[in-house]
Amino acid sequence: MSRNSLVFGFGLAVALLAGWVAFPRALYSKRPQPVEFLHKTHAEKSGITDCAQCHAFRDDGEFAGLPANDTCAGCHSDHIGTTATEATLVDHYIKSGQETPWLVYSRQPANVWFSHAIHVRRAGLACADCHGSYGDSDQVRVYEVNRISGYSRDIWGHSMSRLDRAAGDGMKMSDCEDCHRRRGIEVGCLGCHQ
Amino acid sequence: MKVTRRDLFVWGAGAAAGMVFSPVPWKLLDDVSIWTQNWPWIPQPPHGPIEVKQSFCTLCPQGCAMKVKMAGGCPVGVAGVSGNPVTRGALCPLAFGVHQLNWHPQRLRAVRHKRVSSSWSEARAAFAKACGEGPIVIVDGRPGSAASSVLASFAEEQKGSYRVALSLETRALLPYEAMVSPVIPASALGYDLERAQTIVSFGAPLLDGWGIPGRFTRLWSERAAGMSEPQLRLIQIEDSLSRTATRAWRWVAIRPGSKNALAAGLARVLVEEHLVSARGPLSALTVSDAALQTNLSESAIRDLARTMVAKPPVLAIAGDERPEIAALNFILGSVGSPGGIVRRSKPTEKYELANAAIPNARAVLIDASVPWDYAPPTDAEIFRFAAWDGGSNRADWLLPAPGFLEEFTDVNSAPTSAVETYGVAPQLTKPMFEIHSAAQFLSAIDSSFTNPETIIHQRCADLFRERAGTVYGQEIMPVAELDSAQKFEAELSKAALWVADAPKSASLLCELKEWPSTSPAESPRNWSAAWAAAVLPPLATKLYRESSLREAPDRRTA
Amino acid sequence: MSSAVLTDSRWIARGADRSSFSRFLTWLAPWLALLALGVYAAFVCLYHGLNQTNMDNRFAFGLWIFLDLGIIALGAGAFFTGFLVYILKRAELQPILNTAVVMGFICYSGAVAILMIDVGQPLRAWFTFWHPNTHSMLTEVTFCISCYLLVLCLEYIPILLRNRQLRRLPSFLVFEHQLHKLVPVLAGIGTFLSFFHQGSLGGLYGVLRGRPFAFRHGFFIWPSTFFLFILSAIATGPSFLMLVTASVEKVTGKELVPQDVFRRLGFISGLLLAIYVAAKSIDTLIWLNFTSPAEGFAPWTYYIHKPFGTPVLFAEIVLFGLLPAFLLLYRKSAAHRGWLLGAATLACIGVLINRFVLTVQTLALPTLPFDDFLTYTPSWQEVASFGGVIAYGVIVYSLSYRYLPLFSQTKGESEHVSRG
Amino acid sequence: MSARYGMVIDLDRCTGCGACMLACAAENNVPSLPQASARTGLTPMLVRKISNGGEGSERREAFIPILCMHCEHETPCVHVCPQQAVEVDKATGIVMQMPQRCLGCRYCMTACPYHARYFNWWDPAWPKGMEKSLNPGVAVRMRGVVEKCNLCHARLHAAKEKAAAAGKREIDPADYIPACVEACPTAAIHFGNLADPRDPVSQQSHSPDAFRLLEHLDTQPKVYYKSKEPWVRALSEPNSGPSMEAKHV
Amino acid sequence: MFPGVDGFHWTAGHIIFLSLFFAVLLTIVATTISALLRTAHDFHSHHAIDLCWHADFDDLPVADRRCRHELAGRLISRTCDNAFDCRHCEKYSEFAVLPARGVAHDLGLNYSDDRLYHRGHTWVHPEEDGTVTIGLDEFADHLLGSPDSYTLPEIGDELDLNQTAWRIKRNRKEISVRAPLEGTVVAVGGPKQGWYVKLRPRLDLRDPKALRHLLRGPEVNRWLSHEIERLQLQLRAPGAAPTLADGGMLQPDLMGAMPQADWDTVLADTFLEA
Repeated sequence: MSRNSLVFGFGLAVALLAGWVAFPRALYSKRPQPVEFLHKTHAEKSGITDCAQCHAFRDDGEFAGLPANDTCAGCHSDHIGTTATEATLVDHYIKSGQETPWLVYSRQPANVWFSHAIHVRRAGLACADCHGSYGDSDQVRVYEVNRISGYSRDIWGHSMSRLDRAAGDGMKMSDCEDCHRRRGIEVGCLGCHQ
Repeated sequence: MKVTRRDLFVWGAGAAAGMVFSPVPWKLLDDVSIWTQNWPWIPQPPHGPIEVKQSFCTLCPQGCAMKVKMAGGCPVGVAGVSGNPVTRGALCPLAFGVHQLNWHPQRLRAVRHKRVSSSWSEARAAFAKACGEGPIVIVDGRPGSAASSVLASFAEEQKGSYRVALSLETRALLPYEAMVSPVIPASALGYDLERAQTIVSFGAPLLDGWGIPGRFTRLWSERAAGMSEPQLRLIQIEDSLSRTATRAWRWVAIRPGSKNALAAGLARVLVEEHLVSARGPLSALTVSDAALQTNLSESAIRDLARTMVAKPPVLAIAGDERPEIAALNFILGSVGSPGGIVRRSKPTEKYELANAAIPNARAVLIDASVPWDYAPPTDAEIFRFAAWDGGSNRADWLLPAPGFLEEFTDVNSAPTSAVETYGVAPQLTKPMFEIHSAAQFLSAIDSSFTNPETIIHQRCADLFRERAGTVYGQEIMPVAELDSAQKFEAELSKAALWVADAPKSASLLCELKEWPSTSPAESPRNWSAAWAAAVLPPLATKLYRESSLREAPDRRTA
Repeated sequence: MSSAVLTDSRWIARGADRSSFSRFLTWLAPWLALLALGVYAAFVCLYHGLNQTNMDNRFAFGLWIFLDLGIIALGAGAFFTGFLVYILKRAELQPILNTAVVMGFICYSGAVAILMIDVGQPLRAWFTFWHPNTHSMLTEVTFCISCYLLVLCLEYIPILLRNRQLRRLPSFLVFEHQLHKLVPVLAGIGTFLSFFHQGSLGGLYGVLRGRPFAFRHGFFIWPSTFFLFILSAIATGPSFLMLVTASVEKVTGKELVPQDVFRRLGFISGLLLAIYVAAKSIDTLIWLNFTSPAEGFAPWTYYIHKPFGTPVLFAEIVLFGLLPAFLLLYRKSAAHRGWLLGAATLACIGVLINRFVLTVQTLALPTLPFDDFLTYTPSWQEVASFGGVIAYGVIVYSLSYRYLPLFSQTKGESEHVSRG
Repeated sequence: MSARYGMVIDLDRCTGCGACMLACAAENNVPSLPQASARTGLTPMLVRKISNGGEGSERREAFIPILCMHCEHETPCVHVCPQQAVEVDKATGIVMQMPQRCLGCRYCMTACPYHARYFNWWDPAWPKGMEKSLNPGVAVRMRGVVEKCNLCHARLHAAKEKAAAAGKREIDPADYIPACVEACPTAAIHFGNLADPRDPVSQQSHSPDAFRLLEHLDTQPKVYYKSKEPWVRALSEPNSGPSMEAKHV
Repeated sequence: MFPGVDGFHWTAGHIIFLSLFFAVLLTIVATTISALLRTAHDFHSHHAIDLCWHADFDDLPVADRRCRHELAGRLISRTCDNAFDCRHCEKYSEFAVLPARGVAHDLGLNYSDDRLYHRGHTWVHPEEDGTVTIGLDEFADHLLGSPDSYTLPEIGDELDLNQTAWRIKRNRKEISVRAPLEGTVVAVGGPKQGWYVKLRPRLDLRDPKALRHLLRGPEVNRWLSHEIERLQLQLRAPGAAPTLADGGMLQPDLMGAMPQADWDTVLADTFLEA
């Protein structure tokens, strides 16, 4: 009987280990950003403190998301420094007129409709409420993509169980719903899906 | 220690129990279902900022104004321009799918010589050689445009001929050319629909995109639809219950092929019963003859004649070239009077028609504005410009022309319009392949020709100089109030429409010597056949197939 | 020696007289071929999507739904026999209990397999559990059928573990023993679940306000078809069980259950069928005279479309309802095996007609005034995948019959004494 | 205040041109699959021809656009969906179909008496490159799910965003007009808020010429039709279609 | 499904529906887990072995379940209803006082009176040191001839009554020989010494009941003649009259001599396999 318990326990342990440790590594593949962009350096050197200075709204209220290369070209029209990533940015993207193919951590699928205008302008949410604080990050975060669904890992969040996730970690539908429920906002499916 | 089968069993049970408490099954379940929501083979719409721009549809001679939604540099949606005084926000159904046409599988991507890939330089060389060897014929579908003047002057230069393939609506106006003096070409005539109170249509598909889609439908829906005593009486004379007949105030069902007889009968009643003041030659046909031929009773014809004139002005419209109907209009006094056939623009030259025989030509160049199903009556070498390959028609050289919104061009008055208009269709999308319009092709052969852009610029300057008419853009501005020619041209480049002032006098001198004896056989044609594009938008093909609303046009079902 | 290798006698229960292995394989071969075809058809449907079927936007439900409803109705014998034996303590039905469980297992697992092909997004089917719409009859059906399939698996396990080789593993045998003792609990749960999902399958159509041909008023949230489906299922379930057993007897040439079990089943089936026919007739009359006119329809216009005219109504209620009920109850015909089985066949056809009428005819009839009456012909993929399910059923049953103690008390195997 | 968006379609003005169908398909990224037929196609907006059943010159025909009726009461499709892929939006009254939630059981299609629901029998596909011409506001549906008219909710989203950007709570009604309404060349389709008594559409819905299809089923569709012709108005009555009797008796 | 998940509503219908669903699911899961726990408990309390044997015994043909007292001729006919467990049989003492009327006749097999026999064709020989030797009887030897392999228990293994004591392979058929007595293996004999297993019995052999379940004396003869009779029936050619190959005597290595016979059934019946 004790041998059975041991063997059973061994099986249990192997499965738990595989599930909690090996599985997440196998499920997500890591991809490098095309250019190593550091929020902190840019904030310090340029004195930008407001996210909206680069991540701006268009005139019609649509959120423009990541700044286009035109914005980068303001300073990086030619090499500043000698780093490899600088060379990539300037030679490969800015000079060739090709937009930098940034990997967007918070990219939602096509069926989601999310209006930054409603959340930021009307409801007054801060960027960090959903995105976490990026402004002072001094290293490039690894972009992890789910091999099955193709989603960025930020959507599920970094906690595998999602039970102990920090605020701003996770952008699944249930996260939107939680926030809406807390604020007593009811939008229905139509509110967020297209 | 020996591993027994039992151990494996127990181990498996433990592993299974462990799996339940690991994220594996649950996360996989979730991810796999998310995968089904984002299958990688499902196309994704484009990203990018959305802009709404304006232009004109150049796929048929009507030149309707359209708003084009652009995303990431591609047109992603089309809508009518409500401020446009001609279309009044309406478009034909096909227009709602035109933004997909440029990717149509039958899009011409490269020059083809006898169905084999070739190059522009070879095509130019071949055409230059043909020009040197004999007379050439150039066929145009939208006469009067800037590009047309390049085509016409090239033909003149080469001692060849310039011919036009007229739209059905304009061809219906051809019989009036012989009636009015001084001679006014059919392309300078129009219908004053807005002021007509009774419209008698002899099989013209008035509610089916006839004339300018939107012009008549809007008029009808405001003044005739669903009213028991409409302000505009639409009487449809047709052998079958067509879409227009369905919706008309009165549908007069006659025997196929008896429209001329009915027109003659009606004219006789009108004159004999003194229902009209005009007197004119009548057909030899008696009312009872007409009744016999049309399968209507004699009294029905008389009733119809009385109903027609009960609410003047009356305008008879033919669906095709039909001198009898022109004669009837003459009897009714509708030629050159308000609510009738009116002169739209200054008299210009008469065009040589494309369907006349083309003898002794060395080569025929067909512009992309000519409907695909036009086949020149010749065995000369054919250079055909087209954006799409329509399949069956003979062409020695197939030359890829600009597709939807890929060309900067100008748009003249639509065929049935009662007023003169002018618009400039800006190029909104970059061409995806090496494409040239016929005018560009000819300019490349002989660079002495002014290019269409300069001609458009010139025309804008000319129009501004006259200080007449009104510009319909974001706002309505009389030309007289504009500061400069540059401002005028800038407005037009944003697809504003210039509309001439209404002619002061509509009257025309006209005369009918004798009742026309015969007229060409009826040519039942689908309205979409007037379209210049060789293929239909895929969504229109879908409409044809998936709804019972329309029968698929025979050659365009692919 | 080679003949000794090609034998499966080690797996066959001691003393059971079974045909030779090669003969058994010959019997299985065509069914395996049909199963393979069915699996291929199912694969084609899953891989390419439901465009492989001839269903369309009007005929959104086709052959599969009709047959699903049919086999689930016929599979009702499983829960009903369990109910009779364990809850009502009708011990005389014990001999067919195992075969009833296997039949139920086959019908339900087959139906669920077909449903998984029939839905457009099987990988998302679990959403029903996570985001259930409790107003939907289909939610109830999904929940009950999945639970009941679980119950049937659990009921099947003791039978499976009695296989001669499997029972040699002591843990299996003991588990079988312990599970067997708890089977009455499962039978109770099964009865509860079946009651609801058989009803909900009827409710599925009865609630369709937009389909006046199927719409019925009822009790509380349940339309009358809810109760009619339960009644018709428990009325024909025993008949189907009888037919299956008789066919197995015919194929194997053995008498597997005592004749009085047949008579008992026939009587139960007949009695319930009579009640059902009465209820169905009342329901039809109410629908014709009240429900449908109140919705603004002249009900007889539904019967003007050939071939779904009034003969179908007559066939459903009289020919395949009243007649078999009479034959099953009338002492002289019930005493005769041929009449008994004939009547059972009629009853089973009757329930299939009922399911057909409620699915296919309902969809074929126009609802909008300018609609057309539509027909539909299943594609080979639909027919083949269903054929695959039939083959699956035959194979599972054949394997169960050969290797498991399905009929424990039989004359031919009289040495064998069940432990009861 | 929550809106009740609805339509009044003037059948006397409908010429059956099909512009609404095309505009709808283009707006909603409906694929034009060559395999699809009249029975397996995807036409969230479908214009159908109706007749009075007469022959010869007695014959009258009209056209009737059929779209999701956005039933207000006991919405048939909402109640049957097993996993809440269909809901009536509280704020707008729009009956919403969620393709991402749908499992493709098609129960809602059998429940809908108007046949206004469509199944994606095929994977959506466009000729190479044509996906660039898709409307970015509308997600392409995958095969195996049901879809229908959602009253161009992408346009509602755009209107909402525009309002939010301007700091407003309520959208400007002029910003939210479904594609079919916008496309109709005869302005036969009127769109508005039925809950607002000042809205012309709400007023038209009470006109004596207005009727709804299968009104007796008491699903209270929010799509009204309007005609002066009695034979067209008779469509509101069940089993009334003369065409049906003409065809099948 | 759960509060907080999209679609959950605190309505009566929802609560009733989900409660019922979870009640059903819990019952099903509880039933399964309960069966599993009871199984584990049975193993823990050594009850499992009894259960297995009882299950096997219940599936034995009636002819194989004759009461030993019938074999001894004390009764006309009686089927054992106590799984051959004479040690706990209430009727044993009632019948054992009756005189045995069995006829001993020679079956050509070597069965000695100092050995006790189990119905699974093993013999038990109590040794003077308190251990017992167990081995395969003559009947079984004759059937099996020279087996391909033996799998004997290891020294120190615990054997349980009626459970597998050792396994034999012959012609790809595996035979489990049931242990006639419970105890600890103290020695095994290989091919040289003759196949045997020596046990230290779990019970005190001085207790007269300890070996009461084994057949002895005239019972053995009647039992064996029944066994031979059954074998005759099983080995006959289909349709032929009952006979033995050598006219009544068991031929050695029957399995080798008649490979085409239905040995699965024969072996199962011989070694009391269910």
